[in-house]
Amino acid sequence: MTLDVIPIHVVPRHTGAALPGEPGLSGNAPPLLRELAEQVRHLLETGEPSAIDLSALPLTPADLDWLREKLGSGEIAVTLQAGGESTLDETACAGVWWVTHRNEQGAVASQFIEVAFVPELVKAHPADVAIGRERLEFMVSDL
Amino acid sequence: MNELQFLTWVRGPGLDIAVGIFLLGTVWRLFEIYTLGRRKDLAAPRRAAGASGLHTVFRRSLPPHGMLKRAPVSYIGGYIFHIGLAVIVFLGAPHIMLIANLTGLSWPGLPAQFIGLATVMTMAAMLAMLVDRINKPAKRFLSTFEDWFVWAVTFLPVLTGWLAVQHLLLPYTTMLALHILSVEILLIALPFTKLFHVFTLFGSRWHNGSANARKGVPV
Amino acid sequence: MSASLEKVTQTLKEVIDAPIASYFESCVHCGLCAEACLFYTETGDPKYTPIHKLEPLRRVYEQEFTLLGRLKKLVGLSRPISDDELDQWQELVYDSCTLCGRCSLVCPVGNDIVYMVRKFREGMAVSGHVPEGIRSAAKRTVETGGPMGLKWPAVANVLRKAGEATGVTIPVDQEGADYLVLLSSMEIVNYPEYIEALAKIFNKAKISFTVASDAFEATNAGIQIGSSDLAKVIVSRIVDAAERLKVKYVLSPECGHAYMAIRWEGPNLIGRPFTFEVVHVLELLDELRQKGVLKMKGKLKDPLILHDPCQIVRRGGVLQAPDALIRQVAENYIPIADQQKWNWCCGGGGGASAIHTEEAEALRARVFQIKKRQIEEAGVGTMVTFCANCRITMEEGLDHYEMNTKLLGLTELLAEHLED
Amino acid sequence: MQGPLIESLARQGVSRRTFLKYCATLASMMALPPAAGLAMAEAMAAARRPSVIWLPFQECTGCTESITRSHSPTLEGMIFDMISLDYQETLMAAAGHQAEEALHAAMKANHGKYLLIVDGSIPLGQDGAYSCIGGRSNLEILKEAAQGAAAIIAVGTCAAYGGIPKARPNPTGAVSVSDIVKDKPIVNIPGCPPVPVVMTGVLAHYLTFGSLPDLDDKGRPRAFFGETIHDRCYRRPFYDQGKFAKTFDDKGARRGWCLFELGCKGPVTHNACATAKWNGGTSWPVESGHGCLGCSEPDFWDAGDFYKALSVPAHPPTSVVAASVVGATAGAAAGFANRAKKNAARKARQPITVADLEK
Repeated sequence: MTLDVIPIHVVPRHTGAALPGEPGLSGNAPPLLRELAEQVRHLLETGEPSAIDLSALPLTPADLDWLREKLGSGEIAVTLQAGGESTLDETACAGVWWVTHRNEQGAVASQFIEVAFVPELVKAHPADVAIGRERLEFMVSDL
Repeated sequence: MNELQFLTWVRGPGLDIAVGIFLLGTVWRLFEIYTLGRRKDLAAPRRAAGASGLHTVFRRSLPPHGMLKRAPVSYIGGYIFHIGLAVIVFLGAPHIMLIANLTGLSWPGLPAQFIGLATVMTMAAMLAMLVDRINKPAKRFLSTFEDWFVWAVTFLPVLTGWLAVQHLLLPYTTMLALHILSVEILLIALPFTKLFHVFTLFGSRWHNGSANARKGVPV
Repeated sequence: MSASLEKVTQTLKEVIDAPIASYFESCVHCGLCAEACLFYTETGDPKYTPIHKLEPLRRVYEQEFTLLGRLKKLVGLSRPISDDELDQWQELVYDSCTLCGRCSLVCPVGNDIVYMVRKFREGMAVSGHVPEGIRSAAKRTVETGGPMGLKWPAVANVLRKAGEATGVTIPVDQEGADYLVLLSSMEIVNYPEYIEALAKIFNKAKISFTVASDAFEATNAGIQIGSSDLAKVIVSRIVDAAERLKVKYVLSPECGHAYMAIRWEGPNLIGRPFTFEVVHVLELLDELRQKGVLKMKGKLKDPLILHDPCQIVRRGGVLQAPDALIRQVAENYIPIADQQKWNWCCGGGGGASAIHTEEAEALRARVFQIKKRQIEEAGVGTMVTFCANCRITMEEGLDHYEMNTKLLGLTELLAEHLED
Repeated sequence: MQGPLIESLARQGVSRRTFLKYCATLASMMALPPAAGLAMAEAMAAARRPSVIWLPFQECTGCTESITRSHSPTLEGMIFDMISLDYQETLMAAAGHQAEEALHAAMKANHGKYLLIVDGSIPLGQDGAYSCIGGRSNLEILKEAAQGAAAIIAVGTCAAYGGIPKARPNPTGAVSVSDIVKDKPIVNIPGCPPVPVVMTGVLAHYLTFGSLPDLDDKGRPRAFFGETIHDRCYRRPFYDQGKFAKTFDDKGARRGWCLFELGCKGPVTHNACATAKWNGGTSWPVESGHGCLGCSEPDFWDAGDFYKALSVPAHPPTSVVAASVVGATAGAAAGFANRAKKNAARKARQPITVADLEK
């Protein structure tokens, strides 16, 4: 028996009208823009990256939409397939990245706004690069 | 005893004891008071008392002629805190649940924010009444230990309920248990203190109203 | 417990009833009754808070009739009453309470406080915790027939003179008359004009009336002192005379507490309903006015205000008549803010005016300030009232403050303007 | 399987980025700053595996199921690779004397350094005879194992607070680990069963920082148990608006309104269900339409009806009728006595005369 046999009617949550009483803007989003401006300044001065953990803050879905829209979208959109899909999208403000981690089931596991020249996760780790080199050398020796 | 056990106790045996003492005390005291009887008035009435007792029950809920100006804090504070208590007790969702559970009667409640506002106003009014009791010579003069005690016993359920909902001072479970406990103390104190006026005020207004109506004076 | 305290408790046990129990249980110590009491508003002394005047009565109730009170007494949380305490309370129950009943009108839980003061006085009276002035007035009333020691020959003389002045003979002990007219000693001595006015009006209205030689006195010091037994002795004279003369009505004079005593307390004192009706003189006059019998000519131009005596209006229920009658004869009648059942007492009711200690007189003068304010705020030079006791008390007050306000009796004023 | 964790993960096809991502999420759940995710990943990737001994007592194996048998291979399961699980009855291949030997060998070799994980309560009744392993009572085994432990993790409500075995009338005399062991740091991870990520979070914290996480007054990691279910519940707005499901199949239930009136214990239950969710983030009890039972709280089994709202009595007041009858009887008796007293006073009274007015 497969799951399809069970008559479950799935209603996608965000296609219909908003649920009555779904919280709107909480007013917690605008201060984050100020915080981001400060973090970007810090990045330029010291080169140190930083991040804001969105799942740890009291933000409603409407707050997140508002933030996302304000920040806009930039030129780079990275998709990472590692234990579920992750997206690391540059926003219209260069150096500010919108990072969403999903698990294997596609649910959002965590969400960050990272302030970095390149997000840490995108960079290849030297140990992995070393393994890559080994593979390349192996390929070369095989030529 | 941890806080969940505490909560379970106040929702169970504690409530049993409190409701028991409350009912026992109330029924007993009502008997004790009203079986004293009264002598029939033999004077020919100017007009039949009719429903005058009932009229007085309602009329006394409004400030009599000129009195609002003389004691604004007593009247305005009194209104706010009595109405506030009624709103909180009868229109707060968890309280309606309790009433429905005990009596089977149920009605729609008000949003939590509104109840929160009513709670804050009630507490402010009660504090103003307390200050008034300390400041006003006649009130201070009349005050005995019972008056301060009864004030506290009435204030605590409101305060603890509010603190519990707002997640202040103590964990919710403990605060909720304290809230229920404070209500139980209130229930136990009610038949044996001036809080008993919640019942006898109807008898008092009725007696006064009907006796004076026979003389033709609406009081 | 001393023998006299035993008597107090005994008496109070008898008078405490369900309303009193309900009242004490309802009291929340809000202090609003103080705001309605002229002894508090004019002195600011919290001991004059009406409900506080009943503290010994409350304790007797609590200790005798509630289980909790008995327990409290047992463990010493509730003191038994003492002679010293009653001595102390005598001032609160007599000097500073005129039984005006304003407190009973404002109590938010509905307590009839004045009802309780009246009952408490029963206990004070049996143990002799009463002011000398009221005590001697009561004694004189019981022993000689009136509070001022007035005897019939003197009264007959006044009646004869009134008859000569008006040309109307005043019938005495006439069986079958419609009205038995009662008088108060104060009127006989100080305001004989009242008697003349009455004779003129009865004559004009063609109503038969009589005065009883053994029951001319309307006042009842037994009520003021708070003794139902004495009050019964006094009121029985009137009842006996009225029944012997087979009158339909007994006419109470202007005097406030006299009306209260015969109209509302009387049947309860003798333990049965009356066979006749008790009518206040103003009720009769208003009825005559409505029938068109009472025709007036000319009006008093002076701006004036009305003082509503407590026992006739607030405690007696004669609410509408005074206002309607004064408008017949006064062109510039100014209704005051606290009128009718909201009036402020003269300060001498409930027997207080009979107390002649220095403190009591000083206190009466002090609380008269409220009447003084009313007169000054209205800006008038004349005040009309319809109670001999109020009138005497206020005259004392006016003298004390050296005011030249004129005080008039309503019935006389009406008689003066009666169309011939 | 010795060597740094990252290598063994790599062997199982878990990439470094997958691990980094997981650590970022874990740090977020533990309310650590975002930068801690990276630090945690680096520390754990290089960590040497500590020895862990897992003792099952009076339990149902639900906790083990929860942590090790999620429906697809997840990192929660894999993270167990970063520890050296030297004894776990359910999982180990060895049995009987072999297993006991392994246990003693591990205890001896890592004395004072191993982590002791306990699930299940410890029965004290009948000298502990209700639950024995190899002829020894749970109490004896726990005491022995606790001696050499660096710290103890009590997994599940049974180990943490006694749980269902301790529910009234508690026939076996069950107690929690902390009732017995007083001299070792104990982390309670209650829940019936506990949320898997809490377990890995605590292990990760231990490996990364070399210490136990911050605990609340009930020995629970604050990061996961700091707030109530109600505080973090997505249905909370409905509670605030006063919109409640009245039955499990009414309009309110279908619209996803608050389950408070159906007995949800969310307001008094501290756990991470609302944020961590279950089954790989699929759902959690309230989301699937059932109120919280409060399983991560001490004595939740005896805390009143699961389906009764918190604000109503745990059971109907039993004293109503009796109290009213006793009150009426006592009142009537007092009434009679008072009337008798009044009558006696009336009969005994002498009418007063003027002479009596004198004192």
